[in-house]
Amino acid sequence: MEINTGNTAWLLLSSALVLLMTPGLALFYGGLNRSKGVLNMMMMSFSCIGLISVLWVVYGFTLAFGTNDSAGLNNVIGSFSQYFGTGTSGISEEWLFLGAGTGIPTYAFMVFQMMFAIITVALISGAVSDRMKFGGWVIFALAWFTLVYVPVAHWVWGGGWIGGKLHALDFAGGTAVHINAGAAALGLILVLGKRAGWPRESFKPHNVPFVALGAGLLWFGWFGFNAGSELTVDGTTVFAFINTQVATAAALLGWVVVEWIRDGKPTLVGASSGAVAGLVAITPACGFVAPLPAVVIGLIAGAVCALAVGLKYKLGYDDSLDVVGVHFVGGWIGSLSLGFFATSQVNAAINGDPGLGASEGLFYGGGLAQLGRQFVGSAAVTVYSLVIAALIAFVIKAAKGLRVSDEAEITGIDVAEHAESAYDTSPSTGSAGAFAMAGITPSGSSADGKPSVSEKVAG
Amino acid sequence: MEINTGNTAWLLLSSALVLLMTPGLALFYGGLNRSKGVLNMMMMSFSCIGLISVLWVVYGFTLAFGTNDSAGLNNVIGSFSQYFGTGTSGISEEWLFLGAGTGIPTYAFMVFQMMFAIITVALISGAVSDRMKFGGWVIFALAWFTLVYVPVAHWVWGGGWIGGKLHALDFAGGTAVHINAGAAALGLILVLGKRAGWPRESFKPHNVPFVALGAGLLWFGWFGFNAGSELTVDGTTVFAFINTQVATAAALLGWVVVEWIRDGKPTLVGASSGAVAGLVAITPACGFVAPLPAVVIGLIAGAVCALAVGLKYKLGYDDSLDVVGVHFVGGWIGSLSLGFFATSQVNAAINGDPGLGASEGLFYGGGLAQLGRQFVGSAAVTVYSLVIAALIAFVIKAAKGLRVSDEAEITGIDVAEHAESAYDTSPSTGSAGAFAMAGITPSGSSADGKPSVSEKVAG
Amino acid sequence: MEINTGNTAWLLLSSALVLLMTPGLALFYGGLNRSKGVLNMMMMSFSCIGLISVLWVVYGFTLAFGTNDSAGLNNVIGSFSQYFGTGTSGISEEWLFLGAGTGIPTYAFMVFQMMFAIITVALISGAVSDRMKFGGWVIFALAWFTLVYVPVAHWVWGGGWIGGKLHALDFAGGTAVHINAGAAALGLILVLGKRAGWPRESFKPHNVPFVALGAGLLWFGWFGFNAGSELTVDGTTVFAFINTQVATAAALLGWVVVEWIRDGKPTLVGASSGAVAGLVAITPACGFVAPLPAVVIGLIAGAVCALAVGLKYKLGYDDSLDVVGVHFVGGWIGSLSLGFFATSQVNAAINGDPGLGASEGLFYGGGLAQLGRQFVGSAAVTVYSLVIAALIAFVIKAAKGLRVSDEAEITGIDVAEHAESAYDTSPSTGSAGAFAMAGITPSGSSADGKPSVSEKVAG
Amino acid sequence: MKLVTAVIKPYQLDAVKEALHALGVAGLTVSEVQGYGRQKGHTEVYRGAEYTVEFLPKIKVEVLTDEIDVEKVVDAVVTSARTGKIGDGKVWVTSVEDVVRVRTGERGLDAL
Amino acid sequence: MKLVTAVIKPYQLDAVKEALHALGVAGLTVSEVQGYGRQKGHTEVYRGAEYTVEFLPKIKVEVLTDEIDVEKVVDAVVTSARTGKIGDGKVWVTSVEDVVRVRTGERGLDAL
Amino acid sequence: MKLVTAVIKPYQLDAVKEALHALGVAGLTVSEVQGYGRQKGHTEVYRGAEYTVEFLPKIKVEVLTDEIDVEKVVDAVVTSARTGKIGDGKVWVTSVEDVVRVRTGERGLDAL
Ligand SMILES: Nc1ncnc2c1ncn2[C@@H]1O[C@H](COP(=O)(O)OP(=O)(O)O)[C@@H](O)[C@H]1O
Ligand SMILES: Nc1ncnc2c1ncn2[C@@H]1O[C@H](COP(=O)(O)OP(=O)(O)O)[C@@H](O)[C@H]1O
Ligand SMILES: Nc1ncnc2c1ncn2[C@@H]1O[C@H](COP(=O)(O)OP(=O)(O)O)[C@@H](O)[C@H]1O
Repeated sequence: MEINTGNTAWLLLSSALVLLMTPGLALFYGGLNRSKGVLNMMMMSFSCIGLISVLWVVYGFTLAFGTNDSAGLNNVIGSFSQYFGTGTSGISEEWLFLGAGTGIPTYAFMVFQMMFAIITVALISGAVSDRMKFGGWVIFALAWFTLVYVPVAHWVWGGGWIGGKLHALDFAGGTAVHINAGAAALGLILVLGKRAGWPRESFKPHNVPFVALGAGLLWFGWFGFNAGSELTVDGTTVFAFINTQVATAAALLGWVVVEWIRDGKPTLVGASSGAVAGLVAITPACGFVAPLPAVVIGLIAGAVCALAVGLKYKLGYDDSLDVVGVHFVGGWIGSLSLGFFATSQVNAAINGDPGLGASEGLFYGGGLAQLGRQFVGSAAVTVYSLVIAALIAFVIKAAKGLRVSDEAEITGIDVAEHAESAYDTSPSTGSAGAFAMAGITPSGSSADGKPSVSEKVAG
Repeated sequence: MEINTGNTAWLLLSSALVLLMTPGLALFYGGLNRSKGVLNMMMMSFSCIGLISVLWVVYGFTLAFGTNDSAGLNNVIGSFSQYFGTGTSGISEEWLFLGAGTGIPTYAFMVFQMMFAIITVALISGAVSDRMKFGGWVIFALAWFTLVYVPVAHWVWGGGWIGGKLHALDFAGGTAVHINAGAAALGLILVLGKRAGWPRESFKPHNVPFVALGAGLLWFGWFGFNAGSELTVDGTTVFAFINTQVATAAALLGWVVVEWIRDGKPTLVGASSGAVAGLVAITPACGFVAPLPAVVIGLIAGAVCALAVGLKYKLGYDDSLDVVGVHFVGGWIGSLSLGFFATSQVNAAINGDPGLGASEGLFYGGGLAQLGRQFVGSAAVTVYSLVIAALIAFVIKAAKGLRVSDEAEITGIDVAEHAESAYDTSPSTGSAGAFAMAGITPSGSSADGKPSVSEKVAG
Repeated sequence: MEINTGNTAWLLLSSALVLLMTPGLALFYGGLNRSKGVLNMMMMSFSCIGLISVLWVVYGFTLAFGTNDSAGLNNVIGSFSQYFGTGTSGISEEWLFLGAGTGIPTYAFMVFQMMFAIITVALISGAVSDRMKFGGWVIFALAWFTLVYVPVAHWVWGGGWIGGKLHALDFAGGTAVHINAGAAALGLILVLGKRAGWPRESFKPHNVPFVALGAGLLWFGWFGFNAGSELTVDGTTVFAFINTQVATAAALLGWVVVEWIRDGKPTLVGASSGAVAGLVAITPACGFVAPLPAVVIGLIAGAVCALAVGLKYKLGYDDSLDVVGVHFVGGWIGSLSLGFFATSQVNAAINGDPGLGASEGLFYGGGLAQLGRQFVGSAAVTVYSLVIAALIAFVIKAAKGLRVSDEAEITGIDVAEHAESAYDTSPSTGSAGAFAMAGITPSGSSADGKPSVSEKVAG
Repeated sequence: MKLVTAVIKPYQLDAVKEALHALGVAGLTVSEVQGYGRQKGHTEVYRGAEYTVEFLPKIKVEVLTDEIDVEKVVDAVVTSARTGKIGDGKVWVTSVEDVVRVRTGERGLDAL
Repeated sequence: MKLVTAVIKPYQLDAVKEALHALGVAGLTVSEVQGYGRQKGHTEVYRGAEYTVEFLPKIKVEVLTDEIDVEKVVDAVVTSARTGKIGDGKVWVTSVEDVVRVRTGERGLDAL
Repeated sequence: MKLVTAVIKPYQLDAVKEALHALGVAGLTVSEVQGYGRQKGHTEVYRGAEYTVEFLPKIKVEVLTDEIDVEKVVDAVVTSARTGKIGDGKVWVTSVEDVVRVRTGERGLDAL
C-alpha cells in the first residue's frame, strides 16, 4: 500500500486536535464551575482520556468499526474479533473502510475515532458537577461507553442501521456525540438529583478567563473534529472547515444578542457558550451544507441554546453546566438542519455512487425525506442513551456509589473526593498577601463542624 | 482540479493556528490588564471572531481578494460581486489566484484570510482597555474593518497598488496587519482619552501566567500566520517557519536584556512582550530573509520595542497594553528591514518571473529601491488607518457611544458593561477561604456609593 | 529537489507542536510551584526558548547533526563547519541525512531538532525552583546545552557512538532528552541544595488547573515530539502516534490507581503527573513497539513514577517538581522497555537494510542483546550528564552566582529576581474585593524586616 | 453600647445571621480570620508526604448593640453557632463609648 | 487612649486617609470586611436567573489615637467617608488601656 | 479579661505564635490587614515607570487573656515580633467584659 502523506498527516493532525479538545473541555467546564469543585470537574475529563483510550484499543474499536460477519447483526454491532486487542499485526496493515485509495493506515483512523469516544464520555460530566462520587463516575463512564457509545457509533458511522440503512446523515457527530452525550446527561442527573442549594444559589463561574480559553481550545480542536471527519483532504474537507468557523462565529453572535436584549448586557460566558453551541450544531452538518446556510444554522443554534439553558429552572432538573441545553439541544438543531440544507454540491456522496444513500435537503429539492430520517435517527439515539444512562445510574445508586455526602458537597468535592484544592494563592504562599508571608497554609479540608480527612483533635 | 493534499492540509492547519491566535491574544491582553477589566478585554477579541467571520464571507473577501473589472479601480478595491455572499458554488471550485498548480481550493484561502482579518481588528483592542463602551467597540470594529482593513488588505495582497504597483513587500502582514492595527489604535485612543488614574497608577498585569501562556499560544499560532502565508509547502515556507522562530527568540532576548540593564531585573512580562515584538517584526520579512538576518531583526525589534513602550509616558497618550509600542513600532521595523535584507535566495519571486516586482535589499546588492518602497507603503497605511480610525471614533463619540461613565470605570468595566466578574475564588465559593465556606458571594457589582445594576435599597 | 508537501507539512507541524510544549511545560511547572515562584519557574523555560533557538542555528545544529570529517571523531561530535552559522545557502538546499527521497528541506529538520534542544534544557528547571539565581540559570543553561546536550544528541541521533556504533535505540528522546535532563537535574540540585523549609513544609501546587492544562498542552505537543520523530509520514509514524496516546493514558491510570490505593484519593495532580510519566516512557519506544506493549509500558511507568517521586524524601535531595522522579525514572523505563518490546513489525529499520543495526526485543525473539545496549547507552548518558551538570553548578557556585539569599527565598523569588509577582486579583484591582475597590495595591516586594527593592524609609 | 465579637465556624454564619435577624439586629460586619486553638488543625498528604495544617479558617462577626440587648445577642450567637464540636469558637463583649452613623452623623443608639 | 474603628465604603478610603493625614495622624490599619445592614445588597442575573447578594464589601479602618484628638478623628472620618447614600457605614470608639510600639517598646502616647 | 491586639510583620507570626505557646496561651485568632505608618512603603517599577506602594501587608493577632497574664502576653508579643526596623507594628490592650466558649457555653476565664 502506498500511504498518502497529505491525507495521513491531516488525519493524525486532526486526531491530535481532537485530543486537545478534552483538556479544553476540562478547562471550560472547570472554569464554569465553582472553585471548590473545579478539580473534580477536570478529573472527570482526564479520567476519560485514561480509561477510554485503553478500552478503545482493546474492544471499543472492533465493536464500533469492525464489520460483523452477520449482515443482520451488523446493523447493531460491529465485529467481536476483527480488531480485538488492536487486532492489526503491523505496518503493512491497509486501510480497509474506504479501500486503499485514501492511503490512510487503519491505526490512524483508530486513533482518530478514539479521541471521539473520549470526549463524548467527558461531555456528560458537565451535568453532574459538585455531587457525584468519583468512583461512581468511573463506573458510569465505563458502562455507558460500552453499552451506549460503542453501539451508537456503530449505528451511525460503522455500517449500522442509522447510517447504513436509514441513511440519516451525521458528518462529525451531531447524533453519535452530542445528542448522545446530552441525552445521557439528562438520564444521569434525573437519577443523581440536584446540587445542595440549587436553584437558590447562583453557582456562578469561578474563573471566566478559563471558560473563554477553554472555548478557544475547543474551537481550535474542533477543526480536527469536523474537517478531520472527512478523513482525507478534499473539497468537502474545506467546506467542513469554513462551515465550522462561520457557524460558530454566528452562534457566538446569536447567544450574545439574546443576552443583550434580554438581560441588557452581553457576557463573555455567553460568547463562549454560544461558540460551543455553534460548534455542536454545525458538527453533523459541516460536510454537507454550504457556508451561508452554516451561518443560519449557527445563528439559530446560538439564540435557541441561549434560551434553552433556562429550561432547567422551569423543568427542575439540575444540569450544572448546561450539557442538555447546549449539546442536546444544539445537536438536535444541527441534525435537523440537514433535512433542510444538505446538498450534493458540497458532498458528492449525497445521492452519489458509491454514496451515502441520503437525499438533498428540503431547500435543495429533496423534499422532506431527509428531515424524516434525521428525526428518526436522532430520536432513537435520544431514547436509547437516556434510558440506558438512567439505568446505569440507578444501579450505581443502589450500590451507594452515586452521590457524595451532604457534608462533602458543602466542604467541596475537590477536597472530599480528591484531597486537593485548586488554588493556593492569596491566603497562602503567594508573595502579596500577609497570610502568605506569614506562612499560613490554607486549610484544604475544612474540619469545621464537618467530617474531614484525618483530622486530629486534641484536648 | 486535482487537490494537493499536502498543500491544502497545510493551509487548513495554518488557518486553525491563526484562529487560535485570537483567543491567545485575548489571554495575553486579558492577563496584562487589571482584573476588573479582563473580561471586557477578552470580549473585544471574541466579538471580533464572531463579527468578522460572518462579514468576511458576505463582503470582506470579495472586496479584498476579488479582482475588480476596472484595472484602475482594482488598485484600490477588489470586486463587489465575484465572491459576494461567498460567491462560490461548490466543491468543483478551483483555485484562482495562483492558478490550478497549487491544488488549493479557494475556500481554504478564504478561511485563511478570514483569520487574518479577525485578529487584525482584535489587536486594536489592547489600546482601549477599561474605558470603551462595548457597543462602541462593536461599531468601531465593524466600521474599521470595512473602511480600512478590507481595502488595505487589497492594496497589499489583493492586487492593489501597494503590492501590485509599488511592489512593496509584506509576506504575512507587517503593513496590512500590524502597522495597520497599531496606527488605528493610536487614532482611536487620541479620541478616546486616558484611563482614570493614568499615568499616576501602575495598572500592572493582574495575571502574569496568563500573559506568558497567551504569548506561547500566539507564538504557536504565528507559525500558521507566517509560514502559512506561503500558502503552499515549499522551501520558502520552511524559511518563513525557521525565521519566525529565531527572530522571536532573539527579540525575547533583546527585550529582556534591555530590562536587565535598565531596571536591574528581567521580567516574564518582558520576555512575553519581547516575543510578541519579534513575531510582529519578522511577519513581513519571514519569507524574504535568511535566518541570521532574522536573528538581527528580532534583536533590534525586542530592544527597540522595550524602549518604545515608554514613549506613551513622554507623549501622553494612554495606549493601555502597548499596541502602538509593540505592533506599530515592530511592524515598521519589520517592514523597513526588508529594504536591507530581502533576498531572492530565500524567495525566488523577488525579481522572479512571474515575480513580485520587488528588488533585493540593500545588503544583497539591491540598493535603496526596496527600502523606499517599504517606507512609502508603510507610511501610506499609517496615515490612512490612523485618520480613518480617529474619524470613526469621533463619530461614535458624538453619538455618546464611545466612553463609559467615570463610575463604571472605577467600579470596573467587566461589571459595568458585561455584568460579570472574572474570578470567584478566594472570597467566595472556593474551599480554602472562610468566606467561601460561609457561602458569602462576592459582590459582582459594587453598589457602594456608585450607580449599580439593579440595586435594591431598603429602609 | 522535489519537496514532499505531506512530509514537510508534517515536520513543520510537528516542530510547532514541540515548540508549544515549552510554554506548556512552563505552565505545568508554574502551576506545581508555590505562587511566589511561578514567574521565575516560567521564566526559566522562556529564557531557554530565547537562548537555545539562537545558539542552535549558530553552532548547535552543526555540532549535533553535522558529519565530522574524521570518522573517529564523528563518534563523539559532529561537524564544526558544515552548518555553522546556519551554513545553508538558500532554498535550493537539499535534504541530506536520509537522501533526497523524503523530500524534506534541511531547515525543516533543523528547526524540528531546535525545539528538542529547547525543551530538554527547560525540563531541568523543574528541579531548582524557588532558589536559583536567574543569572546562574542562564549560565547553566548555556553551558549544559553546549557541553552536554549537543554532544549527546550527536551520540544518539547524529551518527555518534550510541546510535551509530552501539545501536541502542531512542526513537524520540528517552536517552537524549529525558534521562539526559533528569540526570542533569540531579547533578545540579546536589550542588544547589534544598529549599528553605524543605521537607518540613508542603510546597503544594498553587494552581492545579494550570498543572492540568499544562499537561494537556504537553500531551498535545508530544504528538509532534514522538510521531514527528519519524520525520516522514508512514506506517511507523502512525504507530508512534497511537502508542503515544495509549501509553500516556495507561500511565495516567497507573499513577492514579497507586494514589487511590495508597492515599485513599485519586488526584488531578496525580493524573497530570502520570500522563507526563507515560509520555516520557513511551518517547524512546513509540516508533518501535506495538500498541498493547505500549499500554503495558505506560501502566508500569505511571505506577513506578508515582512511587519514585517519594524517593527524594528518603534520599534527601530536593527535586522540587520531581524532574528526577518523572523524567529520569520514566526515561529509564522507556529505554529499557525497548530491550523487551522492540519489533521490526513496527519499524522495518530494526534489523533492516539500511537499518538501525538494532535487534528485536526479548519478547520478539531477539534475546538480551538489545536490552544490554539500551542499558549501556542510558547509563553512559546518565553518568556524563550528571557529572558535567554538577561541575557546571560547582563553578557557578564558586562564582557566587548559584543561589539567591535566604531573604530572597522567603520573600519569594519572583519579586527578588524579577521584580514582579504573578497575580494581582483579590487584594488589588479586582472588582470583588474591598481592597480592590479601595485601590490598595498589593505589595510586590515585602519590605517587612527583609531587604527589599528600592525601599523608602522615612523618619 | 456594646460590641459583641464572635469567632465562629464558617458554615455557621448563615445560622448566626438568621438568629440575629430574628432578634431584630439591623446590621453586622464579618471578616475572614484564621484560628488557632484546641482544635488542632489536621494533617494533609501531598505526594505521599504528610503535613500539618495548624490554622483553621474562621469567620469573625462583629455586632454593635444596645446595652440592654447584649445578653440576648450573645445568647443568640452562641446558640446558633454551636455544633458541639471542638473549635466552635469564642464570643466576647467589649464596651463601646460612642457610635456614629456615617451617612447622617447620628450618634449613640440612633446610629445602630 | 482610644481606638477609633470605622466601617466604610471602599471607594472612600482614599478620602479618609487624606483627612486623617491632614489631622496629623501618623498611622492606621485597614482590613477587608463584608457588611450587612440597611443597604440590602442587590440582585444579579446569571443565565437568566436572579440571585440576591446580601453582603457588601466594606473597608474597616482602625486608628489608635490620643484621648484629646478622638473627637477630631471621628469627625474627620465621618465627614470624609460620607457619600450621603445608605450603607456609608459606622464609626465607633473604644477605650484602650495601653499601646506599645513593637520596635522600641515605647508605651502609651509615645507609641503612636 | 483583656484582649491583646497586635499588628505585626507577617514573617514574625511564627515567632509570636511560639512565644505565646511557651506562655501557655491556648488559642489566638489572626487576620490579614494592611498597614500605613512611618514605614512608608516603597516604589515599584513597571515598564520603566515608577509607582509608590503606600500600604504594607501586616498580620493582626488577637489574644483573649486573663487580667493577670496580660503583661506577660504583651511582653512576649512585643519581644518576639521585634526586628528593630521601622514598621514592626503596635500592640494594644482593651478590656473585655465577658467571654463565652461557643461549644460549651462556659463563661469568663473558663472560656479561654
Ligand atoms: N485565647 C484566645 N484568644 C483569641 N482567640 C481564641 C483564643 N482561644 C481560641 N480562640 C479562637 O477560637 C477558636 C476556637 O477555639 P478552640 O480552642 O479551637 O475550640 P473551643 O473554643 O471549642 O475550645 C480558635 O480557632 C481561635 O480562632
Ligand atoms: N449593628 C451593627 N454592627 C456592626 N456593624 C454594623 C451594624 N450595622 C451596620 N453595620 C455595618 O455598617 C454598614 C452600613 O450599614 P447600613 O445599615 O447598610 O447603612 P447606614 O449605616 O447608612 O444606615 C454595614 O454594611 C455593616 O458593615
Ligand atoms: N495610629 C495607629 N493606629 C492604628 N494602627 C497603626 C497606627 N500607627 C501605626 N499603626 C500600624 O502599625 C504599623 C507599623 O507602624 P509604623 O509607623 O510603620 O512603624 P513603627 O510602629 O515601627 O513606628 C502600621 O503599618 C500600621 O498597621
